[in-house]
Amino acid sequence: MQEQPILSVRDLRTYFFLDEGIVRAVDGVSFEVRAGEVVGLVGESGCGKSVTGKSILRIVEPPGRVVGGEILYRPQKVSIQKAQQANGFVDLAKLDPMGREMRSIRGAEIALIPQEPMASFSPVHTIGFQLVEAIRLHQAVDEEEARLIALERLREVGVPSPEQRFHAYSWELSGGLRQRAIIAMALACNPALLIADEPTTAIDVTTQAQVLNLLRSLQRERRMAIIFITHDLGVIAQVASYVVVMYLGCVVERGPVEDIFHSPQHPYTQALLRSIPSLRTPPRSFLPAIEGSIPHPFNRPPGCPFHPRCRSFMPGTCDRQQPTLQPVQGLQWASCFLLHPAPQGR
Amino acid sequence: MPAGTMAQDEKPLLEVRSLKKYFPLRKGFFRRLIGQIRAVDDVSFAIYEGETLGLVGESGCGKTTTARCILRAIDPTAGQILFRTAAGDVVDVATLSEDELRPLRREMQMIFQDPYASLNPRMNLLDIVSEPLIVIEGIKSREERVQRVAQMLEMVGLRPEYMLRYPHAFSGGQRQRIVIARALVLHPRLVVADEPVSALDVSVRAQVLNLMLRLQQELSLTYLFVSHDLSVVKHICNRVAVMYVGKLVELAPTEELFARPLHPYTEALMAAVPIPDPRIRSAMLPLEGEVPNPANPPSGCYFHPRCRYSQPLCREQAPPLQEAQPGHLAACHFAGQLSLRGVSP
Amino acid sequence: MVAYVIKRLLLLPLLLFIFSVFAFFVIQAPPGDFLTSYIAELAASGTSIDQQQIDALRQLYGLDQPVAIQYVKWVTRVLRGDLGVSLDWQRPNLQLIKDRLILTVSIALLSLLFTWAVAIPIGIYSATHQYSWADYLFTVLNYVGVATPSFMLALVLMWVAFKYFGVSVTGLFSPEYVDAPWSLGRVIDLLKHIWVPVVILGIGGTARLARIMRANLLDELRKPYVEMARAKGLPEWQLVLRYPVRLAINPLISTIGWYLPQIFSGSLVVATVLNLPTIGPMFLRSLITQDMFLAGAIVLIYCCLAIIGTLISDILLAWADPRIRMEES
Amino acid sequence: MGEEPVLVPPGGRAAAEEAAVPLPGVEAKVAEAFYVAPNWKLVWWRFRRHRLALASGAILLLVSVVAAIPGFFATQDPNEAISTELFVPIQAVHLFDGGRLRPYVYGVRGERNPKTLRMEWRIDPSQKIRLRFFGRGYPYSVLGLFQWDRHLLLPEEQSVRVHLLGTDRLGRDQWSRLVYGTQVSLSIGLVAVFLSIFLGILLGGVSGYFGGWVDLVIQRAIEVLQSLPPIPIWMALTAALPRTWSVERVYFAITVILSLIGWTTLAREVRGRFLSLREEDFVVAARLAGCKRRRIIFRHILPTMASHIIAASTLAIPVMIINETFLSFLGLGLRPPAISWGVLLQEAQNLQSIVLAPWLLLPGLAVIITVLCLNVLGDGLRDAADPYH
Repeated sequence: MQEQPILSVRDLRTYFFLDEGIVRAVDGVSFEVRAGEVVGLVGESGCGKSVTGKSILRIVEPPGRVVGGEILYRPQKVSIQKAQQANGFVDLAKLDPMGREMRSIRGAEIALIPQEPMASFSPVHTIGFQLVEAIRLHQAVDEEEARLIALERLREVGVPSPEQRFHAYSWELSGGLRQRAIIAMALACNPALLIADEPTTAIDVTTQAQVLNLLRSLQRERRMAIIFITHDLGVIAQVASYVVVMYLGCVVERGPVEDIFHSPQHPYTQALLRSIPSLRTPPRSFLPAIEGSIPHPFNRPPGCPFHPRCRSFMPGTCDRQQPTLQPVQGLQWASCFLLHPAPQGR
Repeated sequence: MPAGTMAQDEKPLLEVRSLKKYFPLRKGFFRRLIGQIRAVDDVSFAIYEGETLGLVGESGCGKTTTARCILRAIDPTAGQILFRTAAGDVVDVATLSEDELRPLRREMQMIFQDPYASLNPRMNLLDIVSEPLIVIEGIKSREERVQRVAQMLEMVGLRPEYMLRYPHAFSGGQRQRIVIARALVLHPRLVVADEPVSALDVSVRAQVLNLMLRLQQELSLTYLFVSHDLSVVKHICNRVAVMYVGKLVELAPTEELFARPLHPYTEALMAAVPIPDPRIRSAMLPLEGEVPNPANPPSGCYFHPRCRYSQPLCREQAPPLQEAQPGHLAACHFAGQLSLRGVSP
Repeated sequence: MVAYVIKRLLLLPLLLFIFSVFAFFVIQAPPGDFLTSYIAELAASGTSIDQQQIDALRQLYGLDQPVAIQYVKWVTRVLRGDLGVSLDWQRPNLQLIKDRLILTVSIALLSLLFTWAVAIPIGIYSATHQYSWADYLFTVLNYVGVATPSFMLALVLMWVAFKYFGVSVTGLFSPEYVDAPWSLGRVIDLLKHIWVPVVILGIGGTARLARIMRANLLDELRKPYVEMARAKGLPEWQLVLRYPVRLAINPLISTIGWYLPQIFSGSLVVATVLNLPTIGPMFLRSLITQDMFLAGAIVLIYCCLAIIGTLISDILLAWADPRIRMEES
Repeated sequence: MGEEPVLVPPGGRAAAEEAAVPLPGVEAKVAEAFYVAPNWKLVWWRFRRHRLALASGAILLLVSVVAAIPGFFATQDPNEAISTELFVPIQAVHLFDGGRLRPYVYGVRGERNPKTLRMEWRIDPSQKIRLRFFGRGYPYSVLGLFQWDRHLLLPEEQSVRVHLLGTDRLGRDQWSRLVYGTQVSLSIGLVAVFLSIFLGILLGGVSGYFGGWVDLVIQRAIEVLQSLPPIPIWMALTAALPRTWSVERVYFAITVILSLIGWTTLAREVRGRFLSLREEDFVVAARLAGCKRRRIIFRHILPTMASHIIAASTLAIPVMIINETFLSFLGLGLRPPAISWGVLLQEAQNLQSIVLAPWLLLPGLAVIITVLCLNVLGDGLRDAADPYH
């Protein structure tokens, strides 16, 4: 038996209630995160990977709402009232998103590295101000102590001459430094779980390599758990130990990184891996592309969300019933009728 | 001519010589000139008929500016852009007036990055794709336009029945097909593709790359393919040019470049690309520092502050782009003397 | 910061030149020169004027010389602090204006204060409670506020106050203080009266500003830094006040630049209705009686006040927003 | 050229099969209508959802009809002054009598106050004056095209006069004056905005398209103009108009003066859009397709801006109307015998007249309603103007 997870997401559903209809951005997502593990959430646009991350932090904004499922988190530092606890877990999905309990978890226990470091700092407040604020929110330290902690964090993430940057505004820093500063802010209170939401999408490859290296070493040193959200399969392969593949709000497959990349089970994962050009594919050849395009979230196909583009589509089954996520081999799970026969009846 | 084979002794379709584009930096109430951004700084290369030349580099390296200068979407500051027309004349695109350029528009076209911004939301497919036909070929009759557009749409994999739809009816990948249809409707010889797949989803990207490859074969097109994504560039190009802070640092046939890079920047760039295989986790240290500001570049070789092989000479002298090996150009004082790692196929 | 202010100040002479030309144009605008119409007016009212006096005036203003020279003469006199003499009031213009200027400026500044004090809380509430009934109510009130000309408001208020409360809300002073010299009692009396024009003037601007504030704040609330602050665990109200509100106010600061001229404009009409001893009614009278040197002087004053407003808003903005400080220095 | 084999690539055909941007729960036919809908239709569909703006539009339509044929709505000649009927109060219209549509008003009875020697009017409920629709009354011209004498509401007996909104100090019928004032006030707003649009598009477009020092000069000019207090400037300019000018000339002069300062906002808007559109890829694409400058402006840039310009103009009209009202109210704008809302409000300039005849404030209500509706409509249009975001 493996060690207990610190986070266990079960059948999470987050819907957006728009005038035009309901968008089921996250529709039944389940996975677990263990201490010191990097879980990669990977998928194309509209698959709900970012919304999953925001749902865990409970910062989904209206008209979006977590409508179902459980987000069981095992607090590492914060003491939460017993009433809300069941065998050491708190169900974040049941907490008031603006309430005190949720706020005491955010930043202190679970922290966020956002996608756009430039826009994620207030442009009229110094980096130092925003760092000190993050520190003092969850730690009983005075201004001066907080400043020292902040400088320490900046140093840890490799910001040169932190005393100087402390008084700088975010737009005075270069892209790479800004990214480091935002990581310093996420690490301000030594969180147990880090949610990195496409942290390297907006930056160049060489800077991306620096940031990935930094994250990897920080994670090793602190034995932090990371949920790494990205659309880039290359990045996932480089950082994750466990991978969750999403498509249209559902988990189609999940498993240890080696299994996902070397013996993918779900037709979507297989097709996706084949269709990406890499430095190792033969040049100027036709790629085995996935046909069609991602359906608009308003028009989710019935049954398996991938069936209109699937090469192994079985008429009468895949378009009628929705497959569920079931174990395939070892720690690998997939959601496909090819692997698990459809339940009879109906 | 099958793509991939090209003879260097052939006359190039396009030759860029010492291209420069400086953007003025202005400020204040009277918009005083306070400096210049050297977006493209003395770039020279040639493209041969039927090949795909990749232009690769990080953001702000001037690759997009170079591409846009070639089509005169922006006016270059200096340099020559010699284009060999279908009639066989060589013209300098850089010096032509707007009116003189118009006949050349038939021969060189562009594919844009953002399929949302590059289609006019007020026009339907018929109007969008037939606009070049009206303007350049002077086709007035609607039937002829409909026929030509239908043919074109079919060629890029869209149903001709969709001709009366507006761009808002299409997804990103389909919009990119429309953009390609518009660029190819005049049967140009040179197509400048500016990051044509970077705004697309992974699963759609392959479709568009396949389409571009197929159209190149069918219409014997020549591509200048601009991208920041080395994997894509490696996949689609015959030759690749690497840019860094407005300058070309290396230019070589694709496989040669990836197997045996001669410039330390190329090596670092390749090493930074994450490989989608968890068994090959790159162990090497990433490149330190960041891309310098093109308004205020370092002395000598622009790459020397980040280069692990840097010597005192590099700080003082800017290395010229020279042929280090046959067909392989590099702008490094020590090209060929360093043992750099490429990507093994 | 200092360099920035100095730079702004260096632009002032240019603007002043443009405005002085405009003010001079106002003086010159009525057909014929003003002396002729003045004489005609005097003749109509039965008073006659000495020919020598006329010639002296003609000489002083250079009326028989080209326009450019007349302008130069006028400007040099203005620069020496001589704004000419009002033919209508028979007193120096400067003296006439000076008395009323303080009241005009204080009404404008108080209106500005009122506007900000009311509009910003409303804007914040509306944006953070978007689509609530209070938001709808404020939206409707804002539309009505923008649509109501200030003088209408003044008229209705005057009527209601008189009809139902039997009080007169006109004027700025009780009768016993109207011509009294300044004293503590007079100031207190002023404060008792001044709120009426201040509120009337402020309503329209409040409505407009509240709408701008709401829209700005809604924009800011969608920005990633708000999400980041939330992810830090910051309490919601503290978060809203510390970050998005702070940023949403910055564009409002630049509205002072056009809002102050608007207030001066509005105060002109409201003051006429409420019969306030400010510059407005005097300006109107000077235009109607074609007392053009007074009118020109007042136009110049209005322009200067407007420039000072813009200057203050620019400086405030640079003080509040480090990005602008950076860009300009 | 022109006869290349048309290959169906792997994935090519299928890619075209599915609809790209499906709509929630609608039939294919409806979806197709959406796909082929040009921009103005999308704008209209979106605008239609904004009920308040729709209602405002309806009210404004009504006001425009009144403005177009005021004679039809008037009950008598607006300039006819009856010295025996000064300050007659409102005679409100009752539409139904005994459950049937039979409009009537109560008559008024005048008594001279022995102290002030003023006539004081009282509504007399014993006296019902029947009204009738589409009766024949005094002749008027319809848009200067032809003469007509039908009116919306007239007393059944020709000799009786009714004053739906009372009379002023000269005994003129305020309702009739109000409808004629509607024509003038609304048209001044419209004409001034048209002039502003013209100036704004011209200078804003020039500024945006050419950039460089042209842009610099125009931008600085706009900044200077915008930093001026508008009303004193207008007042100074209008005061300079010769008193001897005819009503029409004053009217035109005032529209010109209003638009001279009003164009700046529009010019900024146009310039901003122009600048951003000029850099848009689809405009670059048009240039690379060989379009000449004129074609780029008129076929690619202007149509894209049209909805924004319309929205901005709608929002500019109320400003013009209010400013005209200001000027006329102060006696510097239109002068009698011209009738505008501002001229009408001049009658209510002091406390005495308001206390005596509060209905003289009613033209102000017309201003408020019209301006309110225009603002709501303009905001609705602005929100709908960009259906793609």
